Amino acid sequence: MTKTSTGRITGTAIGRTLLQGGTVIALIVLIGFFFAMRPDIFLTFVNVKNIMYQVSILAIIAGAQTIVMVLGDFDLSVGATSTLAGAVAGALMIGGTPVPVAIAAALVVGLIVGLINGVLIAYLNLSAFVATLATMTSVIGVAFIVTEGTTLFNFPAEFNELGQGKIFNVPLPVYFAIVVSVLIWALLKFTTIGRSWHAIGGNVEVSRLSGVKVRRARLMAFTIAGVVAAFGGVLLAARLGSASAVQGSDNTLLSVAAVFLGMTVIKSGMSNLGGTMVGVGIIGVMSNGLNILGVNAYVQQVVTGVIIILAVTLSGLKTRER
Amino acid sequence: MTKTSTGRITGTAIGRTLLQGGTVIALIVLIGFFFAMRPDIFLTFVNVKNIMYQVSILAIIAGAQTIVMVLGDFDLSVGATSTLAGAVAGALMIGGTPVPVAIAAALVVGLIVGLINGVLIAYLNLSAFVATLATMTSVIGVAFIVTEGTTLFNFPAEFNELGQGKIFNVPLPVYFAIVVSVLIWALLKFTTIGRSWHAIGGNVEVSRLSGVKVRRARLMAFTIAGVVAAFGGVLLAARLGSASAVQGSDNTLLSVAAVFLGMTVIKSGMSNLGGTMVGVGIIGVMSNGLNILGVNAYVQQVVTGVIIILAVTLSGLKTRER
Amino acid sequence: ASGGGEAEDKPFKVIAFTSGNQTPVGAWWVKAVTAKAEELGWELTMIQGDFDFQKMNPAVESAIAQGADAIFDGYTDYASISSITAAAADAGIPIFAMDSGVEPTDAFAINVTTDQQGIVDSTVEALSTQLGGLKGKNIMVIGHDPHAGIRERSGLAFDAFKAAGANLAGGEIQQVQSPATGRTEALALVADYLAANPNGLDAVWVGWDDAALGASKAITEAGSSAKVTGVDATSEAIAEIQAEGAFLATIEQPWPSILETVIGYMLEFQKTGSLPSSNFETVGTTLVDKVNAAKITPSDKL
Amino acid sequence: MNAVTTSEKMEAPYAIEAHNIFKHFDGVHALSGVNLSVKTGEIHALLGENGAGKSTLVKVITGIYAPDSGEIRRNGDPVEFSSVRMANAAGIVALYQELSIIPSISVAENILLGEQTPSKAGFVQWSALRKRAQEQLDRLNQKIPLNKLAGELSPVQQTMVAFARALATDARVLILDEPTASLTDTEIRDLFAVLRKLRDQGVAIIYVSHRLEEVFELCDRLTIMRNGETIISKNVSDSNIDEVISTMVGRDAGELYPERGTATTEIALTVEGVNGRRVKDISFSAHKGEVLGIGGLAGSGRSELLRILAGAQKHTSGVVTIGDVELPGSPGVNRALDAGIALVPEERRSQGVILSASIRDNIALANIPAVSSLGLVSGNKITSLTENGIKNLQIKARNQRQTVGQLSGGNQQKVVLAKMLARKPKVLLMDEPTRGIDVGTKAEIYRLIRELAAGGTTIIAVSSELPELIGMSDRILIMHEGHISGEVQADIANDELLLSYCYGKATK
Ligand SMILES: Nc1ncnc2c1ncn2[C@@H]1O[C@H](COP(=O)(O)OP(=O)(O)OP(=O)(O)O)[C@@H](O)[C@H]1O
Ligand SMILES: Nc1ncnc2c1ncn2[C@@H]1O[C@H](COP(=O)(O)OP(=O)(O)OP(=O)(O)O)[C@@H](O)[C@H]1O
Ligand SMILES: O[C@@H]1[C@H](O)[C@H](O)CO[C@H]1O
Ligand SMILES: [Mg+2]
Ligand SMILES: [Mg+2]
Repeated sequence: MTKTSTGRITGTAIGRTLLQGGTVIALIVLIGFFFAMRPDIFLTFVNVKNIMYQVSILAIIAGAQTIVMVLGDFDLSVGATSTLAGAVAGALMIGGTPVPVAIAAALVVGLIVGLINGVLIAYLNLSAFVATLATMTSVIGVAFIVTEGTTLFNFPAEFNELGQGKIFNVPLPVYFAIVVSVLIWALLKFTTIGRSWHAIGGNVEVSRLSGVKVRRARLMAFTIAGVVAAFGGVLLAARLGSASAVQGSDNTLLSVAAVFLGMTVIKSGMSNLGGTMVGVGIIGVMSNGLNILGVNAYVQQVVTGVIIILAVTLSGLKTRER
Repeated sequence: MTKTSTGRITGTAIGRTLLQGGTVIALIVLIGFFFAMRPDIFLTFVNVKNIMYQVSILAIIAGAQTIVMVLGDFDLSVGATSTLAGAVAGALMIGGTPVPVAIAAALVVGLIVGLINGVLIAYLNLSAFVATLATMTSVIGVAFIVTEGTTLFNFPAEFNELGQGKIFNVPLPVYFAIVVSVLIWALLKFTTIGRSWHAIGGNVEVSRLSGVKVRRARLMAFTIAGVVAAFGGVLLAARLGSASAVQGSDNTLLSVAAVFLGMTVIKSGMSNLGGTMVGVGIIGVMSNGLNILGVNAYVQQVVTGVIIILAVTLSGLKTRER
Repeated sequence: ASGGGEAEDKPFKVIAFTSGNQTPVGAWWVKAVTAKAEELGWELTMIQGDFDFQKMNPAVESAIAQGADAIFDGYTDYASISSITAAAADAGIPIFAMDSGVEPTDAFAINVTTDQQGIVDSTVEALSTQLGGLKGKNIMVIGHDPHAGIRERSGLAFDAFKAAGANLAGGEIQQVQSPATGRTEALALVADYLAANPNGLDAVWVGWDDAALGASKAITEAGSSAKVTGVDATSEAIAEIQAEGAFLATIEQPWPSILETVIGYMLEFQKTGSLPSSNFETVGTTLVDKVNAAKITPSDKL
Repeated sequence: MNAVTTSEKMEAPYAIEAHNIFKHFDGVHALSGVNLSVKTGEIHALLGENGAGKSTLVKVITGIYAPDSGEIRRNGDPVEFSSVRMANAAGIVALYQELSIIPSISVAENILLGEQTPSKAGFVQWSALRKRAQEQLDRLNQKIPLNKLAGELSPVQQTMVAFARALATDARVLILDEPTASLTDTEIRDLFAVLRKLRDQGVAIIYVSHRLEEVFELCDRLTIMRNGETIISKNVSDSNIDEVISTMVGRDAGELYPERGTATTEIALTVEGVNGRRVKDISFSAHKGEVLGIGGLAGSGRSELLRILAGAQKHTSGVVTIGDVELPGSPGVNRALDAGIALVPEERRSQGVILSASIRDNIALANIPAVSSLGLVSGNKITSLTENGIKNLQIKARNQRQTVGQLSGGNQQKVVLAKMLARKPKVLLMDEPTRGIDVGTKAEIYRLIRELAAGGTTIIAVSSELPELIGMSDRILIMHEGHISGEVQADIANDELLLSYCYGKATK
């Protein structure tokens, strides 16, 4: 805690708040930039809806990641879990299982993967990185087996509706993302388990000595993350109307990036849902905006990395001076 | 000097050592298992050479990862850096640049990426995870641009020789891997910079307040990691006789897994070169052994995850009792 | 490794490898080759690479070092395996290949692949018919450069549209970064393009069906009337074509018959030791549209 | 290091001076015009209540914090250090209150970190390193294996290693911020011998401590701070403990230890034949309203015993009974808390508080049942619980949401107490409850302990300070190598007797 004195930045409360919210600013700057470039398009209802639709599933998976990152862990298996969940739901429906049962089964799969992660990390003391890297590998293998390496499709219409249906012309996944985010936010903020997660992320030993059931809490975090990721995977399958063993694999790293971007939003520097959503927003706006400007795919990738660095650096300015 | 002191380890010295060396045991068990299954093949000269050939480049990249993980950081860009380095060398050679110059340029590319990582992390205080995730993204974008998305090939024979040539019937990359490992091991063990990395990894604040040049040391670590990763990438290009923007991308996660596996080998639980090589060995033996047994590719993936978990759990037993 | 023409008592040793075993076609190939080898009494070493050349190449080369009569490459571009082709050349073992790159190379005794120009001709033709000519039409081409076949045909398609006087959306071939996320990437590409250019798209030509399915979804969702073509004839694409939505047509590549052809060359080599006269052969493909869709065997159901 | 002659000493400028230093943090004025002048060859005590600003001043001197205004002078010349390394280069080295060792590297390397590492052409000179490290340990009379990982040492040994590191720098100005807080008499004696030798060699030493007896034994001059200001600077020989205390507190401190006599005959806790990793065959019982002190040398197993009782560590055999609840071998802290046993641990920064969290969150953490229902936490309940804690313990903080890491050491300790007291435990275990706490606060804590006892709570408190042990307890147990080696009623206890038990010389 010998971080720093803010002593030398006096009298500039506004400036400070701005720096603190560097990531938020980065998002605003990005939006402003793309709006300036294409005022006719960028902030239109259609395009905003577009962006939200595109990031809705990432938002859900990043929500799952936020939970475990509050504890100071990682879950590298969220993407794989979501993939497997989609595949399981798909395979069951194709086999004739009713939609609700198939979805429930997919969520149970997420629960099981999460439980395995939790047991490995909380009770067998494996580092979260290795444990979830290993489950990721196995889970993708299982997804290949479930899909037999092909892309499953031809799901019942009511299933696809979950991913493609609209209310007030806004796609359902956007609503789902909002609901899941609010739930996770409330879980983190208002519940005892959420408090314990924060405490564990702050200092495991202190938490343990204060009577927090550290192992159980960690187990819960990974389990919930598994279920949430599975839900994201089910939505992805419904959104695409198909399920394969590879789809959604980019969500793992993107979710970690979103959480990291979001961690810079609050003073304590902890993983937080609001920040994560800002991070998801940055990722979504960036990709949509660059597409709209017609930037070459490879250049887009270069720019994406640079923007992430700029966003985080901007918000890091506050802690830099020592 | 994180060797063990014997002092209090009495009585069950053997049992404890065994547990401590759990990862080593996991490797031995794996070797034993595959040998038992295919005694005619598994431990033949040809196959052992094969395994070593297969993991030689991973070993080099995992060496780079070991360095930054000694400091408690990650480098998610090692794979991308190696890819870009290979691509740069390849593009230059195809453009007529002499082989040594092309290789030097590739190493400089690694140096630059490493420097950027180092500056972002050491001087701009970005978390290593975000910074290297971002550079990874940009660097792959650059690799796509350099290769124009294609696979470059038709390199000069003397270049390919570096990756495919043999001395005493053992491929050159195996020698390179051994030399690089020994160098990194010595760097970590005998030099002042190596020792300051260990100090920083143990406790940054204490190190800083005790006069360790934390920023400079961290910058050096990422820079060296960049160069080493680039060397791995050059070898990969020479080994395959080709370079593309996608090749070698799994080396990043595999290298982290190898280091993690290896961290369980020593008492202090820190990243260490010897342990990393055991980790690399586990990964190599596993993949080769499963191939030899003709295990279905999907099932292989499932089994791989399970074996990683078993290996780490085995070595984690010692720390579990609390 | 002295090639074919030897006594019948020693089994014919074949090393088969593919990097594409995680795709449905690749998985089919592994099974088909294994079954064929069984039937022909070959001694087969099958190596699957999961798109990881770092893992696959050494495995293949070490098999080569242990000796073989012939090598069979499925779906692996020769650019990625020059260490294998070099090793095979040194050992004097011929490589028989199918769909392993799109131009002739001395690295292979033979490479039988599909006629990329033919694929482009028939898809472009189908779009032209549907749209009533291509002149002034707005068309997006989506490709994926790391895949040699897709790169080749998307380049040809781009040229064909340009020649026909179409406007090419974005001015260049749009790239999908990773085949794993091809469908979602294409979906976002087209959706974003349509947001920026409502009614600005008449067609999307995509180099393979998985991504084409993402493009057709984006079109449907945006309420656009644009049409999409793909390549591969996956079951899903065929179903979409039959549903008569945005997905207009795809291409069936005759993998089973190509496999037969290559095996035929290998048997010839086994018997007589002679190699095919040309090292490159292309095979015609079939356009799959709503007319013949029902009769096509999907590539993932081979 | 040459000895400095007396005449030189007279004329020489001050080794280190702080002039009119101001420093504030987010509205807290930690330093408001502090002056400190330390000569070469003197040990200068820096005294003051918790939160007076001592540690902040130390950090300003060594370049960790930039002062808002004011000047630091070294040998009379103004200096501005922007990093610790610059201060080190000027011969100024500090041992900070909250820092110790690097657990994952060897003892020898811990002692010679950074620029101190002997090296040639970038390579560590191992034999020189070991030799120099051994020399430092020898100076401190410590027999610690050089190759051992520092993390495997006992807390005391770790502190000694940290000292050895400071000594190895050959500093001309050595600043020690509460060095003895976790030490017992033996180590303190060895340390003092070294410090006196350094002083005689002309080193200027700034010594921050709350142990006033030590100050009067060791130091030449003293400076007292209060609320970020310097109150007085004078020769130790011209002062006395009472004056120091009243100057620090700004009023008369009154009696340090309150009256005893709250113990009842009702048994609250029994421990029978408990064995742990290092504690052996422990049996005793404690009464309702009793203050039971536990003494012993470093590493004698006191902390482990408390941790076992608190459910934080498992015991391999034996029975712990609280009231009529028998706790199993590894109950877990939560279960022990529910049964009514709470622990205030010895290392507050790593075990007591989450430094990055607010006071509220820290207090809520140990009181989840009280501040929640049906799994939901109530902000209002946390507010009132925290308000009580801040009021009862007089925690000096801006508000409930202040980050605990920003509080002074003593106030952090109060947060730990507040959090556990809110559980209303039947048995309160306190491990070194006044470590790093100023006299005024110490008196408050003793009073509090007695109040709790009067209210029927049983207190079991570990302390390494014998006067404290005698002063606060009703009864004292002494541990030696994991056993209970002696038991005395506090009113008839004295230092000699307790020490002989500590060394295992007498038996029960
Ligand atoms: N980094 C910081 N941020 C905010 N406030 C701080 C910080 N460090 C110290 N303070 C405040 O400055 C004041 C002085 O604290 P300091 O640590 O110097 O006291 P101290 O005299 O060393 O006390 P103790 O004897 O308890 O160690 C306290 O009110 C403390 O809360
Ligand atoms: N020689 C040692 N080797 C390893 N660990 C030790 C040693 N001595 C003490 N420890 C550890 O330090 C901690 C404190 O020691 P313990 O509680 O047994 O003694 P104590 O009487 O409280 O002494 P202290 O004053 O050092 O806290 C314990 O967790 C113990 O495991
Ligand atoms: O288009 C085809 C298919 O994608 C197949 O899976 C591999 O080869 C390509 O040419
Ligand atoms: Mg202090
Ligand atoms: Mg203790």
